Amino acid sequence: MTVTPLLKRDYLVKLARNGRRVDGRGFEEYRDIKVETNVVSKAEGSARVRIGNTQVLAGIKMDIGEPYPDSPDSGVMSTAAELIPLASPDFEAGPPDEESIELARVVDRGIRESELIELDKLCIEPGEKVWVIFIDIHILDHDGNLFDAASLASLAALMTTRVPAERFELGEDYPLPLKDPPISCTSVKYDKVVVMDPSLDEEDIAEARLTVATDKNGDIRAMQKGLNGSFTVDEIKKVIKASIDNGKKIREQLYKSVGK
Amino acid sequence: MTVTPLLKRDYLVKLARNGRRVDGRGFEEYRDIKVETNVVSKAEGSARVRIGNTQVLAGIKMDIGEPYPDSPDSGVMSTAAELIPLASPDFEAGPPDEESIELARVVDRGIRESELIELDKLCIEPGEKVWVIFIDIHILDHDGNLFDAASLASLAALMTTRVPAERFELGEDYPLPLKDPPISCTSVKYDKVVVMDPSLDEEDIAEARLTVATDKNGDIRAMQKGLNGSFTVDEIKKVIKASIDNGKKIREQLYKSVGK
Amino acid sequence: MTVTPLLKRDYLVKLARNGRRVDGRGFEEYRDIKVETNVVSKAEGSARVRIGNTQVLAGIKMDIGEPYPDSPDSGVMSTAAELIPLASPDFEAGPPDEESIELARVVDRGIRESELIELDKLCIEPGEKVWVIFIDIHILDHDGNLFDAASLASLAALMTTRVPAERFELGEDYPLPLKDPPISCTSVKYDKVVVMDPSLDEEDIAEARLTVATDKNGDIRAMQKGLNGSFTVDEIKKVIKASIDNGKKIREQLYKSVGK
Amino acid sequence: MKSDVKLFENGRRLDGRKPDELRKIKIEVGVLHRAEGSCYLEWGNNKILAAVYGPREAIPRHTQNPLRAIVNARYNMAAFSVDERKRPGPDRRSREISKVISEALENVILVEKFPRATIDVNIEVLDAEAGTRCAGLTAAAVALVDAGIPMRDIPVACAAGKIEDQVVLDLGKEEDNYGSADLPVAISPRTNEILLLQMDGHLTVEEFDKALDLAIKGCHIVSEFQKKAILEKYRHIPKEVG
Amino acid sequence: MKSDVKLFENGRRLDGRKPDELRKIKIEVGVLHRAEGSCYLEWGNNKILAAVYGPREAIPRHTQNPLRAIVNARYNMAAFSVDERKRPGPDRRSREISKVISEALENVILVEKFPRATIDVNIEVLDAEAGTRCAGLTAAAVALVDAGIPMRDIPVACAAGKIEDQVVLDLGKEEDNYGSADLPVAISPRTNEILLLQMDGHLTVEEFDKALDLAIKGCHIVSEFQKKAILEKYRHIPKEVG
Amino acid sequence: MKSDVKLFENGRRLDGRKPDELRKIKIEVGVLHRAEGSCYLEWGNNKILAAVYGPREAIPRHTQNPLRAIVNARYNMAAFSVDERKRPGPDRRSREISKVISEALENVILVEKFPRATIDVNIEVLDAEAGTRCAGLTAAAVALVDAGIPMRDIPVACAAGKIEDQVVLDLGKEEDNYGSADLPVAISPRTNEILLLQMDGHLTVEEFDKALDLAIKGCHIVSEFQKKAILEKYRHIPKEVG
Repeated sequence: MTVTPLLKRDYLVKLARNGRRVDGRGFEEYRDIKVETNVVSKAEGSARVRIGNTQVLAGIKMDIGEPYPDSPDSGVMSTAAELIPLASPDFEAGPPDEESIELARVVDRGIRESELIELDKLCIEPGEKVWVIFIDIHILDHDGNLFDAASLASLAALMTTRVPAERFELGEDYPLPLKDPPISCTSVKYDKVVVMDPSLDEEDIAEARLTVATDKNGDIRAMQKGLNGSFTVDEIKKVIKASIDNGKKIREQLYKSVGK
Repeated sequence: MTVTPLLKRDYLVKLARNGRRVDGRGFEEYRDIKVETNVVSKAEGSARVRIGNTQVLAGIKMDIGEPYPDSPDSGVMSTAAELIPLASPDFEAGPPDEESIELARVVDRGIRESELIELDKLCIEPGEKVWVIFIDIHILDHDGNLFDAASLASLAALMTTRVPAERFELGEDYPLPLKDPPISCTSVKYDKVVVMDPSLDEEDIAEARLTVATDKNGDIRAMQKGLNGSFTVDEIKKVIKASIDNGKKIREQLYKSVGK
Repeated sequence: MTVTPLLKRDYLVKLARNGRRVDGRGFEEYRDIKVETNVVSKAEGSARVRIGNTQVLAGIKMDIGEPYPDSPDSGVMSTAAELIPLASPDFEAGPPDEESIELARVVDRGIRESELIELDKLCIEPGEKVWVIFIDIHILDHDGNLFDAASLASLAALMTTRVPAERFELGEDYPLPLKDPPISCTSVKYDKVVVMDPSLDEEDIAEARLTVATDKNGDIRAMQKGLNGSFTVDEIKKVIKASIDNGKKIREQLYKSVGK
Repeated sequence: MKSDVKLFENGRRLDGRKPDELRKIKIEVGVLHRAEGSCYLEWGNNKILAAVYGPREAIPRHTQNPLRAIVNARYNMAAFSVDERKRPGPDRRSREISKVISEALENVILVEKFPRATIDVNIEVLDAEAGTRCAGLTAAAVALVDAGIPMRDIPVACAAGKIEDQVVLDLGKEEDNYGSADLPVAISPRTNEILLLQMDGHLTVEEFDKALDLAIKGCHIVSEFQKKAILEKYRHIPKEVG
Repeated sequence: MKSDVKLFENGRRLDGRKPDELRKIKIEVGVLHRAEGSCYLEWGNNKILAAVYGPREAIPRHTQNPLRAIVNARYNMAAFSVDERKRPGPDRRSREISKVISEALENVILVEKFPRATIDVNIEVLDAEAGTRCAGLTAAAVALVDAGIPMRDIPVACAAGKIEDQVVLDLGKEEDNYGSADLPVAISPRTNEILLLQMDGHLTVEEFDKALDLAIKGCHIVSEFQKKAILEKYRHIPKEVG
Repeated sequence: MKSDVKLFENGRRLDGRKPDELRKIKIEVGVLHRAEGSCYLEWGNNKILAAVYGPREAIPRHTQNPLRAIVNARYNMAAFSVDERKRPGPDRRSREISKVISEALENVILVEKFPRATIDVNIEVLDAEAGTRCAGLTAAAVALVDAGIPMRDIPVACAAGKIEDQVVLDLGKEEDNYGSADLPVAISPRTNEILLLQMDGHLTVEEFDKALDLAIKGCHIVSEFQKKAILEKYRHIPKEVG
């Protein structure tokens, strides 16, 4: 770590001890969120999400393929994230690194484990042909909190996806069958303070990270702790509560954006 | 750039201003071209081409495979070029780099876009089985102008290729169905002079490169400009004219070499 | 080479000139060998072999797949070895390097060329379905002579493998059909001395290596010379003789370990 | 390259354009927060985002040129930008396009001002529909201006082509699939020097001359869009600053 | 995540365990000759081998941190450790697990003592049956002690989960496949600080609280196995030495 | 390794050769312009091109040996050199062959004269038909002489094998496919020291002794071809120079 991050750290910590964040937000307050859908004509569904200056584009493509042997009646989903060098001076071209793998897997599990997509309705011929859903996450501008932006963009893209049945001569296109979406909220901890929706400056000095995905009932559907710092049990419980609260607001905005 | 190339550049530029090239050729004059065919027994067709000291070997292998979904009645072709370390102290082992990819793609487009191979005659069972043609280009000795040598070797190899029908129990072997071949001619520009068939010394100081493939009617079938220099419109027109002229001579020699 | 290996070399050479090895063994004497079988529950067969401090684990997995086109009635086998960083401070994670490729190929040939596995009995539907055998060699602790340890672990694992017919609804499980196993013995040469079963210290200074696989009749089934030193014809003949002698003892121990 | 599709009728093309008419173009400058320069461009249904980082030290060191900066353009198609999903990562086509765009940009950038440096130009194709290499280079040039990279000129690209024996400007999707030639061209608009030129298909020499002329005219039209977008951005700045 | 399998009956689980009962655990220390520290661990049917090398100079140099050591855990599954053969080499799952284990271990190792160094922790899963990441981290911690790496505490991991509305400790194979939530947790047992936490499935907040509490209790039980195994090894040393 | 093919009849092999007879060999020296040394070799239907570059500085630096040169032989098969097209690039077989050839050549090259250097030996198999590793090593040795690399001796390779209980020299294609043992050997012809030796198949100790003896005899015959080709080249030089 060079001198600049250390100075940045001192400054942010000093602010935090006075109960403040560098951009004036409360500890549990999100930056402005914008969700635009149907932004890519070639995709079956797409959405661009902005959280503050962070921008993520998710696109959904569908194809017909074989089911997995252990679930012959279910559609297949696959999630990929690219930390393309467009989005940050620190991202390099090349195969996915640990960071983008963790990002894709956390988004993937958030969708998969919550059974958001009704994969059992995406079977065409049992054991032979099922719908395959590709979720591709393109980071456009990285100013912190990629987990939530990527997750939200994926949800909005899925919620506006139409199954391209016509292209494959399988009748009319129809909306992708979905259940209720789990909303991911991410917090980071530095110097004993826990803040939600970290900006890049805050991520740079973060010691520990916690992402909590909750559903409309306030139940927990996925969690992921990251970084080499630790959380106390109380901190985790507090983060869960704040994630449920923010999750509700974000869910409302998401529904509005996709016209539901 | 070290000193030697700068000295070389000064020398070649001085010659050029006096209307001369280092090996005494005229600006639009090719080095000696030699074409040998059937040089590899295991290949369905093969040719070794020498342009001056440059040597390229192209070999054709054929197999049976599936057609592309969007052209179920057509055979498939694929072109690969390897800048193997045998041919130059500057080539390294490893996956294809930008240079060999551009080389393979320019040769491939010259063949594909001119519709040289009558791919529609290479269908065995529509949508199921078609002939697959692999063009593999092996650079053996690199003394400049790989584009033309690789293209010419590929043409000569294709023109002597016999479809191995017997091996697949599909009747007797027969010549690959071909139309008229387009001939590639490459020029480079340095210090306002444009020369054809650049030697390696000339390529080392070249600012811009232009490859033009023309057919027997003198029509243009493919072009590729390379390097970070520029051409004027007039220079391009002049290069096209010279490419048509040289293309005619090379075409005659090619026909003779393959016994037509 | 740094100073330490040179000192080590001097010391080992001095010992050798007095007819001795650093651990007190005779030139043709093996370290203690231990063979444990059925050490992994998920594998169809498995064995852990120790030669002195060297430890290798081999596991066998079986699946159903397609035969090779040129042997439609035969099962398929495939051998892979990983020099995982667990086993030595000098092994690095990553794709197999030259050393692990040579190791896997020598073990593979020892099994394949001796026709140990009766592949013709592993056909399910000619040209369509055959048993596929994966031999995976995991080096756990590297203290020299990986070739013999890997080969012996693979043999013991194969000899305790049961074909998982039940899992594929093809009747009851049964032992893998095998012929007599060839035993690999490895020698190295340094300073005109040839020693068998080299320890890591001896390998570090070895000039040449010779592996000889022999069968129960004392016939030779595979050989591999390695490293940049040379052998005389007489040395090779002597190594073969010693390999046959040691091979007999190791074969007996192997049979006992697998309960035959 | 052939079909029964009627690409040209009564002097109009499938989408109603005249032979020398461009598709609709929209350019926005400075659309990204992190990048030092950026541009969002829509050209017909193409949607392109370009971002510039640098000049900064080239790493690893052995890639440095002690006399000048390297221009490292990276053309990349999003997996969802095409009809059939594209596998992420560079393929042979995108690597070739990256190469010819890098070479064209290097021509106008004052690379000798930044020895040992790299100037990274990222071109992301978000939605693709014929002509992405021209659109990508055009967007990249604007992003370079936005990043303050010194250039001799603002390069610009446009294609001409041939459909049913008619030389036309700026091929659309169907025209690209069923037309008989495509000629993407990039120029330095001040001098009309050719920086990028590729041709696939079949053109007589006369047709080529006509197509090249048309492509250059198209470049000049696109160049005006570039300049307007750049001015637009900097017109607003005084308001904000002062 | 659903099936007709009856996972819980009469207060007992499929394998006869009570809700808060661990599978059988066996730990051996110092089982490898070359490694600087090593551990062999059986946990149910899981068989794990962990080996530590370092601290040693990180190579290549640009990976070095001038202020502290890097902890480089590598979780790897043997090809034969699972029902269907796994292709050798890291996949996305194993790379994610390697990352979260590295981060958890970094928390307790006194990394600031070894600037520019790397501490390599190799975790080989030889036989896999639910809970390998917890078993791997637990074995790695013991191998670190055996290698003499200075640590603030000996970290330890254990999972809780939910089967048929019942929160239970340490999911077995069937429970992992057909249960409704899995919560692997690693802690620093002296302080109960959470070093690793992941959750898949569906838990109410109350269930989560109960599961987290149970997992931490499990960690403390496993921690005792770790300490006993370490003491066992060093108890024998005096005999041998003196 | 077994079939109904009759490989040996009336003292003659399928292609009419006697048991101790080599296939036809043709060697040309200095056939490439760029390479520092080169050799074209035909051996039966095998066609091999070998080229040598170096000694030159080994890059990257960490591959350098401060005490001697590295010999880096690269055996490569052209995609079209075999019946079924081979995918370009090294496979496991070619990497193993590259290794054993590198080791054999390193034995005779005076590597200690060129610390920190690499000597690159490229072996391209253009047409393959049994025995390419022996042919490749033999061609590489001639290319090394042509490049002026100082060597203790000119190494040479030849195989013996067994077909239908008969030990024979230099297996041809059918013999390689259906014979029962193959024994490629490389020697230093001055001393008969064995530099490369591999064996696949089934030989009694007596058969092995006979086969090794035969292979060494074959090596000496091939060695004469090498020397003649080298002399041939240098015989012409005085004419050209003076």
